[in-house]
Amino acid sequence: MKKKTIVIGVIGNDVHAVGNKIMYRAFTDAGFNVINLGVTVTQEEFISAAIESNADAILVSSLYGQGELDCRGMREKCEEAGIPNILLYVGGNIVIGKQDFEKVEQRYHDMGFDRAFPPGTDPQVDIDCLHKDLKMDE
Amino acid sequence: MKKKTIVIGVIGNDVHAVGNKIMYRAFTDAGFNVINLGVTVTQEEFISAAIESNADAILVSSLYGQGELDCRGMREKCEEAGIPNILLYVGGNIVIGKQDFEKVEQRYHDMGFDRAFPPGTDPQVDIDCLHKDLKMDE
Amino acid sequence: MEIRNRKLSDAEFEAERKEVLATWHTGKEVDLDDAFAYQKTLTGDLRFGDKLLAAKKERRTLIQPRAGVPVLDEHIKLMQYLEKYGHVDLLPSTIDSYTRLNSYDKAEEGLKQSILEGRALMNGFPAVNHGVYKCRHLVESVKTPLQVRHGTPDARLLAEITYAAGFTSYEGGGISYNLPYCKKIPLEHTIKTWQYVDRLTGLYEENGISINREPFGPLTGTLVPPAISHAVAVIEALLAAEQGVKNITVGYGQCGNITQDVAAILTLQELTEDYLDMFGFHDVEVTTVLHEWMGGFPEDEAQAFGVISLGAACAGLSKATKVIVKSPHEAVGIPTMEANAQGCRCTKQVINMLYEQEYSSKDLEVEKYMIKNATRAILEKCYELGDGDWALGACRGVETGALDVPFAPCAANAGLMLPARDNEGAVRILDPGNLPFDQETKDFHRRKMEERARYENRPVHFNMVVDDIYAIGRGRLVGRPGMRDI
Amino acid sequence: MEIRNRKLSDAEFEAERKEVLATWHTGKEVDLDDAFAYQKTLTGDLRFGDKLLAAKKERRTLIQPRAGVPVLDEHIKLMQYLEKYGHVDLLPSTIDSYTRLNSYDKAEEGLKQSILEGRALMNGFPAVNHGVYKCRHLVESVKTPLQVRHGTPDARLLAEITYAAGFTSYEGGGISYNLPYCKKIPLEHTIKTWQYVDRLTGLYEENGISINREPFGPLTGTLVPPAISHAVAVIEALLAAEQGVKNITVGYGQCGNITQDVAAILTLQELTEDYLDMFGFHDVEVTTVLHEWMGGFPEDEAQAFGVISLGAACAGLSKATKVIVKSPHEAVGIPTMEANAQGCRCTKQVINMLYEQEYSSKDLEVEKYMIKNATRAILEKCYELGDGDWALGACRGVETGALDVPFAPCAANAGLMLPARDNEGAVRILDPGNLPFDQETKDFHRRKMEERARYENRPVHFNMVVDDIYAIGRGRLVGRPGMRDI
Ligand code: B12
Ligand code: B12
Repeated sequence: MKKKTIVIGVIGNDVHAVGNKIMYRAFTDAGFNVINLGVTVTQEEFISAAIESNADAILVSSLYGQGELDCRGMREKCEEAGIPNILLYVGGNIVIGKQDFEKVEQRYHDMGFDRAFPPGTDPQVDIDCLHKDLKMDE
Repeated sequence: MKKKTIVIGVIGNDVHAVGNKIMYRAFTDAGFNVINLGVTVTQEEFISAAIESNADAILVSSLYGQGELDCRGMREKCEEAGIPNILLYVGGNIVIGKQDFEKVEQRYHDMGFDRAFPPGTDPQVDIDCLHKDLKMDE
Repeated sequence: MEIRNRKLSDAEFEAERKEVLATWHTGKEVDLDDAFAYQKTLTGDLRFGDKLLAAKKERRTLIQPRAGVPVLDEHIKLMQYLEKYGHVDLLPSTIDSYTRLNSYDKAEEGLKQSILEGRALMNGFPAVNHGVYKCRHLVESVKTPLQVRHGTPDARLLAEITYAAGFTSYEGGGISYNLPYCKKIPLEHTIKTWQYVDRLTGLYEENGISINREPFGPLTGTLVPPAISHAVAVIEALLAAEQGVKNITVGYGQCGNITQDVAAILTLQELTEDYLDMFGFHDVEVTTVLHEWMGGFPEDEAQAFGVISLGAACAGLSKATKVIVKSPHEAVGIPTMEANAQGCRCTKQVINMLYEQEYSSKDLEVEKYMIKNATRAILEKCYELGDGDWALGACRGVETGALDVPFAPCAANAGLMLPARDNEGAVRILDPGNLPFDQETKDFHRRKMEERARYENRPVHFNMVVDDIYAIGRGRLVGRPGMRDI
Repeated sequence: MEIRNRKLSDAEFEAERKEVLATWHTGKEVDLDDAFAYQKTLTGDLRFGDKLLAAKKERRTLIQPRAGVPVLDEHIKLMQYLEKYGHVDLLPSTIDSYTRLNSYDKAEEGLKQSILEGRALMNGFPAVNHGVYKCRHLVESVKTPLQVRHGTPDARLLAEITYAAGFTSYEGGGISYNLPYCKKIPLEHTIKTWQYVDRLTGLYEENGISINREPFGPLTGTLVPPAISHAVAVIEALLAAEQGVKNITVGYGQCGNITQDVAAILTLQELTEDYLDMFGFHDVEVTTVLHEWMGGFPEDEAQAFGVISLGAACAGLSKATKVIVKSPHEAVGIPTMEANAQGCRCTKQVINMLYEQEYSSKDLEVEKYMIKNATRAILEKCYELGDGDWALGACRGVETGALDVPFAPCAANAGLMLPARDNEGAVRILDPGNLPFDQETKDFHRRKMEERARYENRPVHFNMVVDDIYAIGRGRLVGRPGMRDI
């Protein structure tokens, strides 16, 4: 099976680097081809990296709480850039404060994200979801 | 002014002695004539002590949670014993668990207690109430 | 009553047993052979004592809450919740206060009322009223060993029933469940009823079934200096061993000064082992328990978590074999199962984070020395007063105030000594009363109290005691003059 | 860019100042004479530095939360709530992440959106956008001194505005607000902008107004060995002093091993004073701050309280001058004001209960010695690399990995060294990279790691690091192989 390619990074003015470094390792260990853009990544940088690498998915991290502002319009930008159906995940501490996660998830779905993950999600969970969504085990 | 007499003690099978010892000291220091029955006091013991000493008030402590069971019928017993109007206070941890105190207070009022006090009430508060209810400052 | 520390003969025990089992109708459900057979089905991690010994070996601290509600199904729910969400290692069943004073009829009524009103009206689980079979149902509903936790001067029937039901540990003792827990019962009497409990435990032991016994360490939970609770623990361990008990957990309630608390747990283990050895009990296994702060708690839950954590830290740093956990509801009332589990998780986090760490304070040796000296002084005096008999000695010790528990409600207790904190927050003796201390010990305590008095610019006085009683509830350790909340 | 550690001349400063004030329209609101006059109305306990010095004298630990919301009225409400229900001694105003990267236009938009949607969409208080007068309104709404807490590589305008508004303390520094807080900004650049902030502080100082400065101690908050954060703290203190700063608080983030944490606070105070003295700054007042655990937290609030309490305990035992408080919401999101105040009350309870207590571990001296040795090694190497210039030395040190911050996002950081916990949970160096340690230090760390490897029966390896990063969030200190939650 061909290696799947994913783009990861931390969006906006967010500098939380630890989770990103660990995700890079976990996904690499799990057999993905990982393009890691590190921290403070713009929507545009995510999208160009995905196009350049012909990626199967973009995994956006947002830890610092301003993710909602930073992620608005990302799906539309993907459409404009010609990758309308690319798999879009978001995870971390993606809103300000302790909120009911179902509502948070809904907000991100409405923004066009395929999945949103609650704080502290174990990389294994992300990997399982990728396997499912990218039909890797079929 | 004549010294007011109060009866204090811990009702039922309750052995919490520390608050009782401190109350004895606080009320004595505050100028009351205090009859201290100590712990594990029955309703009957409270009432006979009050009659014997011609007391102005009975202060029932209950800490261990079973106060509701132990205090039922106390006002009626006072009536039967011929001290129907004696001032009846109850304080301590007078119900099982953390409950809305307004409801707890109501339950004790319904049982005929003039006042019920929430956990950890400072003796100064009790003293102030006694002054008011026994019209000591008039 | 003539009390002596000697093993009950089979005949004595049998005679007494008949009476005991007749005191409430569920006594009929106890059959010893059936009980032994049932207990033998419980092995390994289902046995309290085994789990403790394994933990001791690994220098791990197990956690155990207090918890008990009247209605059986609710109690089972509570136990299962604590297993699942409290991550507890050991389970309790805290007995209600009517049962504790053998008012089984009142307990029956309370149980009925609780079912009727759909809310708990009693402060614990009336195991005697439930009887052997219902208690077995409880035992079978959990995967964690259960201990009876109570405060019962005469706990003979309760022991018969719960042992037969598969409980593998039993708290209490003739002194520690008298002085803090009743008003007028003579000490001879409770020591005697507890000889029965210990003999029963010994009988199980002789039949290959080890049941853990735990003297109640904290006593009144209020400024009890370690030497006093240690002396009680050692005597109760000796009395239990005499009746054939082989697995004993001695306890201590956190006082608040870390060095003193760590020293207390370390010396408690040492002293108990020393004395057991000295009196020929070479095969008794000793473990320790630290109780998180047993005095008045702060009402605020966040502050309560702070107190809980410091208690957990002392347990973790001293490598106590287990820690009895408090909940953030402590000041207000019996905790909900959620609050109870919160106390457990907070404790577990702290214990885990300190598992790898040791406390090696330079002052530890001084503190240990002082505790050992003072404990030995009390023990020796009691032994002497008892003409070489620990049971008699305990009675005479208490009577004369050689063994004196502060703030105890019991008339038997002399109540002559007064404790208070020193300037570092350690619990010292403000007034020794009749405690049989040597000059060195007396001077030490006096010096410590004077240090505080100088600092606070007030005389050594009972006011310090009152302030100290309120202090932790108001957000600090030492009750300084004029203190406000937090 | 040529960076040198020398005091900015008035002319340089003036020229730069014009540019700075022009970067956002609220810059116009700053008038230095008016600012001095305003600051002079704030005296005694309204001044951050004075309150710290008083606490240091009494060996008391002050408590301070992090907190900031975008909308002014909400922010004032938050501050007043923390005063009243958090019993805080010092107030923060945590700045949002757009302002931190000087995106004032984005901050304006976020502020607007937050008002529109009636909920905070930014993670802090955009002080620049609010401007001088609105910030003065904030200052006047509370009785507690305020500090700007942020993470801003170029914090010049923010300083101008908040100083003029009556803030009396300012967090950050050219290294500590670069490496953990940005990706591509060169270190020379941030050191330069922070020289400006320090010069501004010095100017206030010369006009009789003392503003406290606090280098950010915890850096990435993730397994940072004390020697590394200490080296940064000392260099930033020296750079600040050069510009005329006179009141400095150096910081450290709790690592989890009590002995190491206490040793870290003690040596931080000593080393900073030593170096300031050595370089001729005899009149700079140094205080310390311990940050409660800065890495990944457990999601469960009860467990979080345990972590918070242990942090508070280290602050209390080491007599740090202040402690920065975490909340039980830490793992999930910015705390509500209620959760924030809970963290404060829990912390205060622990701090108070330890006020009277000292930590005098026998291992403390070893730990202090190792920290001091390692810190000095890094400092000496930087000084040498900078040919006797601390600013240049810091840049070259970071470039070569002589000063290397683990897990830092910044490209300037070498990222060659790897930290991990030893078998007692202290943070050690697993791979020193280019850290300029002598053989003794290297051997010490290596030995410690091998001890752990033996115990865990696995090689010294990056897996340990990953396990350690997760450990506290999962209920323990050391990341053992195969660990489960709690
Ligand atoms: C360490 C830390 C810092 C360090 C970061 C150092 C660095 N450069 O990396 C420092 C101290 C510098 C810092 C700064 C700030 N922080 Co911070 N920080 C943390 C903390 C304590 C731990 C983060 C961490 O490293 N965790 C360990 C790693 C392994 O886990 P992780 O990051 O969660 O990532 C894992 C999972 O979430 C998941 N995951 C992550 N992304 C994605 C994406 C996808 C698609 C999927 C499937 C999974 C996934 O997999 C990762 C690996 O297991 C968290 C709180 C917490 N979690 O306990 C706060 C936290 C993230 N920080 C926060 C804030 C607000 C800030 C600041 C604004 C300062 C402030 N107000 O206090 C600044 C922001 C600066 C900026 N511009 O970004 C908030 C965010 C609030 C919110 N969302 O409501 C948090 C939650 C703390 C809080 N409760 O207030 N922080
Ligand atoms: C110390 C203590 C003990 C000691 C008591 C030693 C002794 N003999 O005195 C020991 C360890 C033996 C003990 C035993 C038990 N305890 Co207890 N104990 C406490 C504790 C921690 C402190 C009590 C105390 O001394 N406070 C200090 C004194 C100064 O304050 P105070 O007693 O509250 O009294 C003051 C005020 O309340 C007020 N006040 C008191 N009475 C009155 C009356 C009036 C009219 C007024 C106006 C004011 C007033 O003035 C007093 C002086 O300031 C409390 C919890 C807490 N408060 O933190 C639990 C607590 C009272 N105990 C409790 C329980 C359940 C028990 C046990 C059943 C064991 C168990 N299940 O864990 C047994 C009961 C034994 C029995 N038969 O009574 C519960 C009661 C639960 C409830 N009401 O829902 C509490 C609240 C703990 C809890 N949250 O579970 N306990």
